[in-house]
Amino acid sequence: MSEPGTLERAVEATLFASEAPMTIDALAAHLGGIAPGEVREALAALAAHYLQRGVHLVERGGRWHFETAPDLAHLLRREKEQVRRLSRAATEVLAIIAYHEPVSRAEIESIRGVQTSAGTLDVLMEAGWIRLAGRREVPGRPVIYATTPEFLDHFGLASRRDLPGIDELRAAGLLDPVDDAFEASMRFDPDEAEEADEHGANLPD
Amino acid sequence: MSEPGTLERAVEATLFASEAPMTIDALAAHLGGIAPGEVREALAALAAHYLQRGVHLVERGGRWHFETAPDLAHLLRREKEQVRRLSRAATEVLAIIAYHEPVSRAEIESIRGVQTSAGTLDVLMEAGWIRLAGRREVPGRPVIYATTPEFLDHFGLASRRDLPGIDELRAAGLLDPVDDAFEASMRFDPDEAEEADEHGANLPD
Amino acid sequence: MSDFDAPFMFPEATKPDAGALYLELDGWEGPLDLLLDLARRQKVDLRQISILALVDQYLTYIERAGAMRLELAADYLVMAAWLAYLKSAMLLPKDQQEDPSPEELALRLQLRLQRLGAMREAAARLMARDRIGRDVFVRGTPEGLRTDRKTVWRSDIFSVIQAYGQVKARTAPRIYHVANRPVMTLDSALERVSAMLGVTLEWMEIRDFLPPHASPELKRSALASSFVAALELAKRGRAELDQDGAFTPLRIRRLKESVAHGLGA
Repeated sequence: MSEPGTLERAVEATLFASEAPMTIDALAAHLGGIAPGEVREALAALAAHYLQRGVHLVERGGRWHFETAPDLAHLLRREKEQVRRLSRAATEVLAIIAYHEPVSRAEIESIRGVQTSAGTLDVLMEAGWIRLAGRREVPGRPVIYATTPEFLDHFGLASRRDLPGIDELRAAGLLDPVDDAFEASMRFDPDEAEEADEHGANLPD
Repeated sequence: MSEPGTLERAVEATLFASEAPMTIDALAAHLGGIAPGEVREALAALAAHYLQRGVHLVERGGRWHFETAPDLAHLLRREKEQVRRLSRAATEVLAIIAYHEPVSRAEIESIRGVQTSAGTLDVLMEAGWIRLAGRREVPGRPVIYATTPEFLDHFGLASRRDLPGIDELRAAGLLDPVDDAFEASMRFDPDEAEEADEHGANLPD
Repeated sequence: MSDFDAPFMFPEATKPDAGALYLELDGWEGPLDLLLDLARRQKVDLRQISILALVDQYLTYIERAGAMRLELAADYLVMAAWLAYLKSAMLLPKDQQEDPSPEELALRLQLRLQRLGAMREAAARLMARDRIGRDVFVRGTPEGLRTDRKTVWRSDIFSVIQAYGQVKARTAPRIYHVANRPVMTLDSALERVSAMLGVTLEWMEIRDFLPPHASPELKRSALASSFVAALELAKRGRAELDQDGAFTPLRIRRLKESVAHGLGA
């Protein structure tokens, strides 16, 4: 590897530390009155050197600066995915919307018999499983909710008609008194139980 | 010139873009769970590559970052970014904490022979160079102070072992308390030494 | 900090006001600082320093300052007094000396000066290092690393169906069926026992009050109700009860005088 010249190193350090992109003239002046031509040469050498590195030296409107190599831009904004299981409360709300859609929040609450925190609906929206489906034309014009195609997708349903009916639920023992069903579900899915409180919507922070 | 590897480029781009020095673990996590050993190798390759350039890759207290090469300081020194000029008291207190840490205020004062004004420690805390490091488990439980990673960073120290002359000072016993050094040089019965203390204290009154 | 340090503890040098003294002493942060500076003027290693010469220098310095009619800060005077004592002790013959010997005190002073000197030098070397923002610079405009946390929610169709079943089960209106069991109420027992007591004044066993052809279930209920009815009548003073011992037959008969009181008492 050829050693970088003194001017090349100086330009490199100056641009690295600079708070704004610099013109060739500004660089020349900063480095104590170097000829702009020499600065231009140093910049060309530097740009060539950095071409294959993780950082590039680029010119934008006559001003030079370092920036992340375009193919590595994804490193600057990393998305960290966190998989979380839907809370019990959110699952119930989702089920009610799926069975009764379109349905307002007040209707969901009357079916569940408990209040539904706003966060629960937010979680379902964030998951992409429910959507606003307009307003019910009754006094107060409440917002109504319905499921999305993503809902069918995620849960492997061709259509909402695939959801088992009440009679099938009863036959499957799913309408058994809550205590029994609850215990059965505890055995079935232990981590569900942890989230079983009403505020279990578990808003992401 | 050999082409940098993918991981080397990724580490390079990440450290260029980061607003703060990064540990190997933080780098590994950011890059999506790379083995720390591989990150370490990439860092070593990068550091070697940058050794002759205008920008260096350095390790400070286990955290890595790029900074301009020290030999270019004369080109880059800027008035507007002058680092805060510390009072002599503050520089001495900082040195005492760095070489003796963790250390209590009383211990600092016993070395300097003057009381330390509250502002002196505040200035060092505000600069982010010292921190509270708990309490000494002796009567009165005095607060003790230690330096921070930012301190190592600012003064270009890879670790406290790099403090100038610390080995010599330790070998010469100059980091030991006066009492220890006194007993060592007198090879004295400790009881008598204690008596000596008392007399010493009473004499000037 | 040992007691020994006490005489060397002075307030940090304050900013000079108009006081002429500080024109002279402003350069030093307390007497130990001045002593260290004087010691350095001996141009020898601090370990080789002559404490006696140092004491003389300090005292001369303070004297001269006094001669210039400067007001001397108390801490410098305290140190001067202590050093004067140290000097006189060092000049005394050895056998007249008490503990601690002046040599020990001098050694302590020397050790302290060495330590302060070492730290002062270390501070200077530290400050002279290449410092970020002065000699070396970090990147001027780092792009910054951002981590966007995204939650991916997970569930399955069985959980949804099961949840719906539970909501339905939990909120379904419930109808309770209470089985119609053969019982004798307290009221009817009271009526029966009262009526039968009216028939005779003799002792009767409580079993005799039970309906003769009742089912075993009704009999149990009738026994319990009749017993409570008997207690109630006894309480109202209309009947008396008698039993020989535990689990022996309970007998009951009407109290004659009770006729006057009536049932509604």
